[in-house]
Amino acid sequence: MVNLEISLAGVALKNPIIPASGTFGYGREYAEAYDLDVLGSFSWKGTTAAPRLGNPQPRIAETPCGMLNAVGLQNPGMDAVIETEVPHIAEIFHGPVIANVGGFSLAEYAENCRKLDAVEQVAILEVNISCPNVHAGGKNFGCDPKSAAEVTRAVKAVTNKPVFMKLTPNVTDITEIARACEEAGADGLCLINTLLGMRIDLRTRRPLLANRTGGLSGPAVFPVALRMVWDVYEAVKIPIIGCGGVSSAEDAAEMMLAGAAAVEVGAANLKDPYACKTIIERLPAVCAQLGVDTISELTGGAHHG
Amino acid sequence: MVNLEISLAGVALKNPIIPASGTFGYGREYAEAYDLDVLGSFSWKGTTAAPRLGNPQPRIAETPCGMLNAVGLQNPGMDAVIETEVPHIAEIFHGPVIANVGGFSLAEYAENCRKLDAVEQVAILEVNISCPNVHAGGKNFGCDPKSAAEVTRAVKAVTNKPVFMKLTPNVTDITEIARACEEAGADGLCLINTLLGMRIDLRTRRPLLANRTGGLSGPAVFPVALRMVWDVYEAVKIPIIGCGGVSSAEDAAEMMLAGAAAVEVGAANLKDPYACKTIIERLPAVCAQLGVDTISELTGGAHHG
Amino acid sequence: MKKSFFTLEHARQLTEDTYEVVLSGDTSAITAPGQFVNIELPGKFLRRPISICNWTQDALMLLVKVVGDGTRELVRCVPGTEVDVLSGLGNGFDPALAGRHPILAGGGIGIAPLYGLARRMLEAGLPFTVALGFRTGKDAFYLEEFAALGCRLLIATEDGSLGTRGFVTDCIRNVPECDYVLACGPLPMLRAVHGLPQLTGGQFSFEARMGCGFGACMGCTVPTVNGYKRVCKDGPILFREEIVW
Amino acid sequence: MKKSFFTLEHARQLTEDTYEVVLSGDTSAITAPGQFVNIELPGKFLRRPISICNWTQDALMLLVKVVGDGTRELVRCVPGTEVDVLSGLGNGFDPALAGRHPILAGGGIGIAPLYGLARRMLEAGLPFTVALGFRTGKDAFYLEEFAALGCRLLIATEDGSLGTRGFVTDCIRNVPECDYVLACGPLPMLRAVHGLPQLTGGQFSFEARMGCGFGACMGCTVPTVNGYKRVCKDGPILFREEIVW
Ligand SMILES: Cc1cc2nc3c(=O)[nH]c(=O)nc-3n(C[C@H](O)[C@H](O)[C@H](O)COP(=O)(O)OP(=O)(O)OC[C@H]3O[C@@H](n4cnc5c(N)ncnc54)[C@H](O)[C@@H]3O)c2cc1C
Ligand SMILES: Cc1cc2nc3c(=O)[nH]c(=O)nc-3n(C[C@H](O)[C@H](O)[C@H](O)COP(=O)(O)OP(=O)(O)OC[C@H]3O[C@@H](n4cnc5c(N)ncnc54)[C@H](O)[C@@H]3O)c2cc1C
Ligand SMILES: Cc1cc2nc3c(=O)[nH]c(=O)nc-3n(C[C@H](O)[C@H](O)[C@H](O)COP(=O)(O)O)c2cc1C
Ligand SMILES: Cc1cc2nc3c(=O)[nH]c(=O)nc-3n(C[C@H](O)[C@H](O)[C@H](O)COP(=O)(O)O)c2cc1C
Ligand code: FES
Ligand code: FES
Repeated sequence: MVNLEISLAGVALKNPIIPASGTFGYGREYAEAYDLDVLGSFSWKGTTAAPRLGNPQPRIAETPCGMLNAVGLQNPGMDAVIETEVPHIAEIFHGPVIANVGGFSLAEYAENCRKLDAVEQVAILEVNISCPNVHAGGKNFGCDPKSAAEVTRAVKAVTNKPVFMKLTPNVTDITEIARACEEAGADGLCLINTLLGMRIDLRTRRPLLANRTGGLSGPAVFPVALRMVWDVYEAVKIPIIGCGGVSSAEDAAEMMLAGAAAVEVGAANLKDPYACKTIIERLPAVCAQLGVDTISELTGGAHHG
Repeated sequence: MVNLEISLAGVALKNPIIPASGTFGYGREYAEAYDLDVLGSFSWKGTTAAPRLGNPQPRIAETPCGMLNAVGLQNPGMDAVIETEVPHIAEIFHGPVIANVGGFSLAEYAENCRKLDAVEQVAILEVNISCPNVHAGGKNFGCDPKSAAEVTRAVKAVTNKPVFMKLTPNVTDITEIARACEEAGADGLCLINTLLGMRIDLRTRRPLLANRTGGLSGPAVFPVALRMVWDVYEAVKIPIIGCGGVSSAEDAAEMMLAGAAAVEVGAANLKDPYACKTIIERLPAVCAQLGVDTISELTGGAHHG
Repeated sequence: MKKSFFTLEHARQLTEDTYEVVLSGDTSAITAPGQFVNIELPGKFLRRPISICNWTQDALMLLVKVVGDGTRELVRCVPGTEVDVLSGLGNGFDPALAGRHPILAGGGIGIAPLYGLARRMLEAGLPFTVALGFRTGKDAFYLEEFAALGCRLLIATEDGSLGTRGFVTDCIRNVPECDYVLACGPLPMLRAVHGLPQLTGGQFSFEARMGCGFGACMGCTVPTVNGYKRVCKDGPILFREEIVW
Repeated sequence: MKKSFFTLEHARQLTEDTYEVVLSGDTSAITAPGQFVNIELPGKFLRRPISICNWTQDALMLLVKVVGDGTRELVRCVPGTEVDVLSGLGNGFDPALAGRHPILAGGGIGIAPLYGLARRMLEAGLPFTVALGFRTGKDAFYLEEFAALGCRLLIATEDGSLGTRGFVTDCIRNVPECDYVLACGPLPMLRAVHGLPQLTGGQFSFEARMGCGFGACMGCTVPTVNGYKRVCKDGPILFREEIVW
């Protein structure tokens, strides 16, 4: 028997597989397909203080081995989520939930996290300082170590829950941002969010996405994500949730060997709603092949060679 | 009849398709497959002052819709190239050649470019400040606007040939680097070089590449390259050679609509040695579909909508 | 929603770019005409959404217009090819709300879901007229299949080479007693139909670029009078009153 | 080098993980045993290099060991599948330089190119011995094919379940008059064979991860006594004297 349990900044998960924010809504649609209790956790859709309608259509484009999205953080707003979604989640998932939190100012991030501090099911706050699809006038908080640290501190000040900062890959040196978050008190990191990309429609000669650019995700980005997880693992001591292009149990194992304590699966869920379930079912066999009986041993395994 | 001719900083090319540096050697192997004179130009393998053996094996890994390489600028050195390869190129290709120039210091870049100034076949210098696979102690010149400008100035001072700076995508803001090169006198830009990535071998639990990381290229990176070409087109006035993931005539047209005056094709040549020839043959049909009879009209076409 | 493998039985060419594709497999997740399936194709990351034209207990019929690589590959599949399909997606038409003189209005490939809808309405004993629009007579397809239903069938082509010269809207105008529409087709057609003053209500089938097709990604949402709706889950059928252009 | 389509004729299972794959097509670019082909597989970006086991004017025979997705897909292809192949890559063995008592030494899947080599040497009237090594008797394949050539055939298995207990090197040692080797197999085997003091020369076939397979990318270069060489173009066969471990 392979032991799939892991611990993420003190939060015990029955296995390391977590559907990534924005690809799993608040769990409703997948609960129609399978019993969510097989999951280690899930990260809900990035939620902001006010409800957001998101960007105009089209928001989705296909790319080789991947996709672009420019959803633009469409969500019903934090109060509605706490009132309506949280009680519903209680019915469909009984493990610890990761709350992905969006924001446009330090104050908004702090206020969102403060509200979540009292929500029992939410075990981890995942603070998204990396969404490429919202225009807050200027760069992302995640593109600059100082801003990233400021958000971290603002959030840590208002919550007792572990805070994971979600980083963008669209930077020259992700380890610099990672270290800034660690020093500011982050309990963990999640990386990567999407790579900025675009497509042009040859017929109309216009950008395919109404928002012009979108976030690239899916298998295409896996080698980039893996490299960043490796680099950040060497740079910080706090746990990392590895994310980006994972679509099989083998990919998840590779991500853990690079340094991830847990693994988020995003775009793969959209192509195959059963992706996470299938990965979890295959994990014991992959661990056996790799000769480990406790999956957490994989974390960082490729660094000590 | 569609007119495929383009002009690149005053250099006339019979068509916009250029095999990318490092995927075409010095033309020898492809000349065995087809008549290179169908090409607009070709960019030879990144050449440094001293001969370089490159990195240890393995240097190549596969990724979803792409590949990683960590060749590490293996090349016979500038003098040997000028003595041996240039005369041979004269036999197999009669158009203007793009000389891709590597370097580890301002002095080396300048010296390499000075030597090439007298080489008649070389019409354009493509200065690679973006190779992710060489360790010059610290960051790439291409990761910092000041260093990028310094290299540009050093090179411009010693040559009368048009200088194109080849940029790395592994930066927070590529337009900043692009503008710095333009202000320092660059005649054009080439982007993108490869994205930094890695893979781990599950069996050995070690990085697959001996160099650990490698450069990601191929269709997977196309949306990232396209976005950067678009952004840089808005930021500068000098011509752009678009590069990254192009593998069809449609991709080339999309790259031109984003702002590229010419298009380099890299990894696609490795998968299909006839890739560039095939793309060139298909270009007239694609132009006809798009309703243009002069291909250069496509450049930046998606910006004016 | 059900994820299962279907076997391609045949792909039959109907016009220059349009094919009938028949797949066999478990259709138990399909509950209403106007729903769609989302099909995985080798080498494509995203699935391709295609309306259900008709279905039986163990077969699925689609009409596919080749517009790009994915649709081209689908119609080129040889019989026996296994295809991964998410079936029973979307809300579907509700014929029970279709009033007394409904017209089924389709344009181009948009006629696909109307065929299954017409068959279900016949079975339910509901009255209706069918109006189909094509660019030219050469682009028309499925006329015999619709004719064989025995319902009233009107046809319009833009060049007049078949039926009325003009658009589907012209057909509808020619049936003044018709007050309700069940429509599917290109956006300009939907919009024109939506604007017809004679209509008191209608159901309109929309398209959108989709990430998932089952409501999870918010990739396909459009504004409606009742807030944003997901074309894939809350649609693809929207009611006339709620549509925002 | 030639790029052309081959048609898969059959894939026959030989052991748990090893298959014989026969392709028909234009083999005119193949000039020597020990060359390889580079095969495109759907959904894989890089081609897969596979040694030419044997060839006729219009057919190509490969021995393929399934080690990952690409090789798995190749052996699963149904007869009639069209495969995009770059053929006639690499230098190949040169039997003319093989001395008076050459031995063809293969380990595991590395025996593949030796079969074609043996046939060419027979045709040329050159004398030789064949020594094949496998892990166990269960892993052995192509014994009958080699035996049918009528040449002297030695076999070693690590567990002694077939032939000599031990390695190919043990077979070679048992043939003291042998002074030259034509070898293909895993790296440790090549290295052990290379070190045998009885040998005065040899040709060794190497593997490397390849970007192109035709000499353009410098992905596969290895150091030799004569400078860096491309396994794909200057190899895969290297001479004993030039090899650097
Ligand atoms: C609910 C719904 C029902 C549909 N029913 C049918 C049908 O019955 N018959 C039919 O032929 N077509 C139908 N379509 C359109 C069909 O989905 C597209 O033509 C198809 O996805 C194009 O794929 P491609 O690879 O050939 O083209 P490409 O242009 O290469 O596709 C690239 C990407 O864009 C998406 N895309 C392109 N065009 C459309 C479009 N019009 N709508 C949504 N996504 C698009 C593709 O799904 C893919 O992700 C329907 C679309 C929707 C949303
Ligand atoms: C000159 C040469 C001749 C060969 N001849 C044969 C043969 O006759 N029969 C046979 O079964 N195998 C042969 N191989 C090995 C064969 O190429 C690999 O087993 C195969 O590429 C693995 O592909 P995969 O998708 O199954 O495995 P994966 O591990 O999924 O492949 C991933 C990537 O690694 C590369 N790769 C993996 N293993 C090797 C390897 N050992 N050598 C080179 N690249 C590798 C693949 O080409 C691909 O790019 C030869 C290799 C070379 C270089
Ligand atoms: C449609 C879509 C919506 C997303 N929305 C969010 C979001 O709201 N918040 C967030 O932090 N990340 C969001 N992401 C990013 C993913 O959580 C993940 O970081 C990224 O897609 C890379 O993983 P993948 O390659 O497995 O998809 C979204 C991704 C997709 C595809
Ligand atoms: C094997 C290989 C070697 C390369 N060597 C060089 C080089 O020497 N100099 C350089 O500027 N770029 C080099 N590149 C980068 C390519 O020129 C190109 O910028 C990149 O691969 C993106 O294009 P692609 O996706 O079409 O391959 C190399 C790429 C590959 C795949
Ligand atoms: S396509 Fe994902 S919600 Fe509709
Ligand atoms: S694989 Fe490209 S040079 Fe050998």
